Amino acid sequence: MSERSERTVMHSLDTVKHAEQTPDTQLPWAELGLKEDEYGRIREILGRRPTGAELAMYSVMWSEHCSYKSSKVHLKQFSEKAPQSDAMLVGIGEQAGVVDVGQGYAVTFKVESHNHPSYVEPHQGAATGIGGIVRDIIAMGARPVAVMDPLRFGAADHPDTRRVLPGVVSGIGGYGNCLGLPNIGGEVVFDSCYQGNPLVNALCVGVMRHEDIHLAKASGTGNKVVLYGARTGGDGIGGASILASETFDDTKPSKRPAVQVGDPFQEKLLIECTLEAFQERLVVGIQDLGAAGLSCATSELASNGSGGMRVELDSVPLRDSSLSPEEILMSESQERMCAVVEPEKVERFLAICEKWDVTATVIGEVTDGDRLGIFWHGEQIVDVPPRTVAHDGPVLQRPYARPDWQDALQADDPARLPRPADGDELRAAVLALVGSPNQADKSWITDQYDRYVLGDTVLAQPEDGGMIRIDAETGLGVALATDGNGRYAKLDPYAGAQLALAESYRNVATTGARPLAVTDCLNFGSPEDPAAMWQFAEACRGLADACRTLGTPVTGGNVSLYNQTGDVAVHPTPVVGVLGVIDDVARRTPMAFADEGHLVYLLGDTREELGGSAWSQVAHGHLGGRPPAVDLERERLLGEVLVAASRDGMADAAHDLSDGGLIQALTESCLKGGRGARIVVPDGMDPFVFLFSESQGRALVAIPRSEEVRFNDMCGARGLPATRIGVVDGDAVEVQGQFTIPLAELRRTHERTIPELLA
Amino acid sequence: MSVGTGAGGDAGTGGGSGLGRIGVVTFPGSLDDRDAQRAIRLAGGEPVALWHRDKDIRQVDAVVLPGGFSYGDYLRCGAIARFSPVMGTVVEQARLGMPVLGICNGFQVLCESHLLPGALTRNDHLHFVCRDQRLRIENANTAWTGDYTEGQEITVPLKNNEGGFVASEHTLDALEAEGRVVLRYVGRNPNGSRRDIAGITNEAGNVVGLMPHPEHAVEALTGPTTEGLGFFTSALKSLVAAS
Amino acid sequence: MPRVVVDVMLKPEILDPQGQAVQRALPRLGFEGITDVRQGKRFELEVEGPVDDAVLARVREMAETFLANTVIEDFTVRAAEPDPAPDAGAVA
Amino acid sequence: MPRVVVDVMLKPEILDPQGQAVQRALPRLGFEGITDVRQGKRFELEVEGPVDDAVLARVREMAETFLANTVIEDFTVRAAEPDPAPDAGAVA
Ligand SMILES: Nc1ncnc2c1ncn2[C@@H]1O[C@H](COP(=O)(O)OP(=O)(O)O)[C@@H](O)[C@H]1O
Ligand SMILES: [Mg+2]
Repeated sequence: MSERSERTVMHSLDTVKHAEQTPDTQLPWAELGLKEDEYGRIREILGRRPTGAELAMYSVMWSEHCSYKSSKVHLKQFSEKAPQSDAMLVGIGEQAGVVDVGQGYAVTFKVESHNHPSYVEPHQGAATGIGGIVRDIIAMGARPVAVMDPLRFGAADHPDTRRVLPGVVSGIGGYGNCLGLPNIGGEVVFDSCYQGNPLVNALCVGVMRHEDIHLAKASGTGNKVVLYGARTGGDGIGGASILASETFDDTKPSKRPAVQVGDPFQEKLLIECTLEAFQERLVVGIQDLGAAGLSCATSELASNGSGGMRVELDSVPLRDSSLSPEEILMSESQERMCAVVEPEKVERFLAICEKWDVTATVIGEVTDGDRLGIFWHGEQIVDVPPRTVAHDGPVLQRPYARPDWQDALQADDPARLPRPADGDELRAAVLALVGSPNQADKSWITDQYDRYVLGDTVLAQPEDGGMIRIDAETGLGVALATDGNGRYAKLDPYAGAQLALAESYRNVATTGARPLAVTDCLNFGSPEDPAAMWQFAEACRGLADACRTLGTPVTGGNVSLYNQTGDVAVHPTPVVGVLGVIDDVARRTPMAFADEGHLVYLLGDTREELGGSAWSQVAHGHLGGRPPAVDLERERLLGEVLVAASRDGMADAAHDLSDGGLIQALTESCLKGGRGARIVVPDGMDPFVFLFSESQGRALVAIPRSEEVRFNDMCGARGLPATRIGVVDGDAVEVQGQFTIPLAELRRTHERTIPELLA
Repeated sequence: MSVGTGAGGDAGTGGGSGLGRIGVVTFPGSLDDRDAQRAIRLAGGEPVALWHRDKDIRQVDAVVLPGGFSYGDYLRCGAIARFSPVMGTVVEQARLGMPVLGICNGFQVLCESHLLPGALTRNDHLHFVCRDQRLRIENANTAWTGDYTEGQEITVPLKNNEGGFVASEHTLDALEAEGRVVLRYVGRNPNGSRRDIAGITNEAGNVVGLMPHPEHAVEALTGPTTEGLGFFTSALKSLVAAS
Repeated sequence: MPRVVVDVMLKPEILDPQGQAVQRALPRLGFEGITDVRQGKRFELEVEGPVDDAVLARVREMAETFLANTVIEDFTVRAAEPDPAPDAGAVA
Repeated sequence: MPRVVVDVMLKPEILDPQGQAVQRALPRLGFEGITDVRQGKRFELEVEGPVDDAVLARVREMAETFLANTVIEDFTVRAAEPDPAPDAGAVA
């Protein structure tokens, strides 16, 4: 409540006229998060002091969260270096990018963060994170078809993780399940660096026909602006600027902004009624209401359109009648959308809303001219060029510098760490690894998500990528994976971002889908800290370069800064989502080794690469050295082989190698299929390195004997190393000459960790 | 049980005969309505979309109340849906013998409507659970289970937050004695359901409610098995037999 | 505004997993001496006119047919006491 | 057994989707004149000894840290009135 009382109360309505007459009135620009020069610019743009309502709009739209002021200069590279791709239908800049997947279908997908709100109120914070990203996807004209949730928490055994994790998971599940969107993948990572600042990222993917793409723009003078969905309340007023732009400091609960509560039922109705309106071609332009609420929706719609806009703020249906116009403009009440509709179609649009019990109101119209005018009880309280609010926010060139500890960190090579010396010690190390919280089975979490709803889920967790069928006749489908490794990125943010892309790309290819496009969520510390800013700049550079090499453009994403507790930032954590397409989902390659006698092949090269590895963390709590080498050409080649093997029916199962190395992947594939494997360490290879190294560009595949020759020939012809390392067999994982672990023991170790920590 | 696992296009729309029109009700918040329609189609029937606000059920021969979160399941699961206009007709027709299947949320609606006894309560572990669940068919004589054999075990997805079946001891005893327990969980009881009950029927055997989702086990590509299809083929056969 | 309160609790013979979970958690948080916990729902209905017997009777009907599932739940209906100050005020 | 009741309601400024769903349904069921519905939780705690100020203080602490989420909820704590007969008996 303090938020409200701290707000400067305007005793009389601060109209545009009043602002002109009272140039010297002091406004609380600093409290609203604006810097002095920013306030100066607003005065310059308007040629007068802003009204309270205008100030509210500028402050929230010029916040870090909405304006990307610190990150813009770096994000540019994603467009500048973007590879030529015929698949891109809509690029960066819209709510979400749109990718052509063939047969007249287009797919839109995006990942977004809801980190800070999820620490304050895990359930609602995470729930509204799902709600927000789903609205982004609907606003492109697409039907949402699946969600994913890359998550990072503090130490698994920390008491606060017991508060945050179950809340986040129930929030994501509660909201996504109730919307009827299958959850097809994500991540769960524990690391004490995320203790006071969990990362809750959410991805949504939607499908539409090409002709249904909708954009957020208001054009056509006289067209009506319809606000529909939930009534507007005092939720998250100033949340966008205060909550997302400044370090959350839990020692001052009085600073806690109002938490938003999600209403997934309302959102489900919003989806259905929006899609019905699209189907009847009733919508000229559309925008979801997210951060910055109506300020954002009206200014962006108007700014992207051809004319201006006039809004009667009194028509906004309120949940709390005491809200001031400034508050209505800033409110972040969830489950609202804004559509631009031709006048003769308004009646039909409202009828569809009524059919779905959705409140809908005409709040304004598109005007000629180029001003956004907002009125309250007949008086004008906002008169701005919308572009200056929505797009011409400040751009900062924040100083950045490679931190002085980076060299020492990279010099601290894991080569010095003691290693398992014999078979028994290797065996113990394997059990410690697969039972460690990061490598353990995540079903306790993922069983709380509906992966079946909509009936088109072909692959879901724990598979390498989620896969959704989008056309039942032809079998056309898409696959998605999200990955990020903050430990690698801490050691080298440039390489770390590329490794995130490489892994995600590899995961998608492993399922048999051809990687097409990228979305990313960049979770970093304070941009005011030159070290964090350097990490951010390096990660952007790395990701943009890698996307160019792999031919997968970034279509959109999200930046989350200020992820830190006090002075301590989280590991730089670029999370990368890759979207792939598969012509016939019946050809997918699952991960399970389910067939006795199939040959196990290792694709790729194994070197001694343990910097940032899961083994170094589990066995020694160590983070140092250099991350595994990036070889994007190799990733591309591996991807081609995996896609070809799927298409030509050569591989019955495949699983990519990532953190935890070969033994982790082998364990997962064997447990999923309920079959053991006998493995031989290749000649001249150190067994420990063979099992635990995290060299990139590798995958395990299970090949029926009848396909061996063909498969080998293909790998040989393409120049991809393929080593036969064993056979699917029995009910134990046996590394010959080293150790044997019965599947039952492996399963127990792998599956009990998370329930024991959280139950 | 063998099923075409192909694309799930329109396998048999109508099939010509007047029989086999199975309505699927959409309440606001229904989620698995399209999946139920697909299952009916794959079973050779004609799915007919029914709308919660309409009293008219378009001369269907049977009705499925699908899974989901009708009205957000905010008060209690199924509590608000029960009062919708369509349910007035469904209750009336069910009492006259029309086959009605309530899946998950639909089961909850049937209990709230008093077409079936008992109630469904919060899972005992307090979490939503989505998993492939092993079940035993206990009664293969209902309108929806005729294609199974008694004692047959099947695996279909289960996904819910409030799936624990409760009723008074007296009611439970009566359900057992009258053979009205249609399905039981095998292996771990996923939600604390009394006597491992996963599904029940009314006295006449035309109304069946179950928590698991047979409509998500009709295609090998998207379900754990195709062992759920039998519910829909059973209904279609029972319609033919009754005509 | 005049208000009516409806309390809905699971019948004593029905297992209450939420209440039990709370009870089990309490000792871990250092709260001893709680021998049982039941968790139910509380509805506050704001009514137009004064809360007279007719209003209470109608709310009782509402509770019986809708707010409670009397197969598993009991309920009570009463006029609200004049607003008690909440124990935890606006902490924010 | 002596009991303490903790009522937990969403703060007035917080959206209450559950209460709203109930309120919207009422007119359809033929109940008019209810202008607002809020839905919250009611906990009944059975305590070992008599309900004195010390017990109430401890329950208040429990509510503050555990039973209520004070970011979005308010609560009240009080000794239970002597058992009221429920309005609806065992109908089942
Ligand atoms: N929060 C989550 N939500 C949904 N699925 C998850 C989540 N966390 C992990 N998973 C799934 O569990 C499986 C294993 O995760 P992970 O080991 O991170 O995969 P990989 O190493 O292949 O990226 C994947 O299918 C992943 O999508
Ligand atoms: Mg993988």
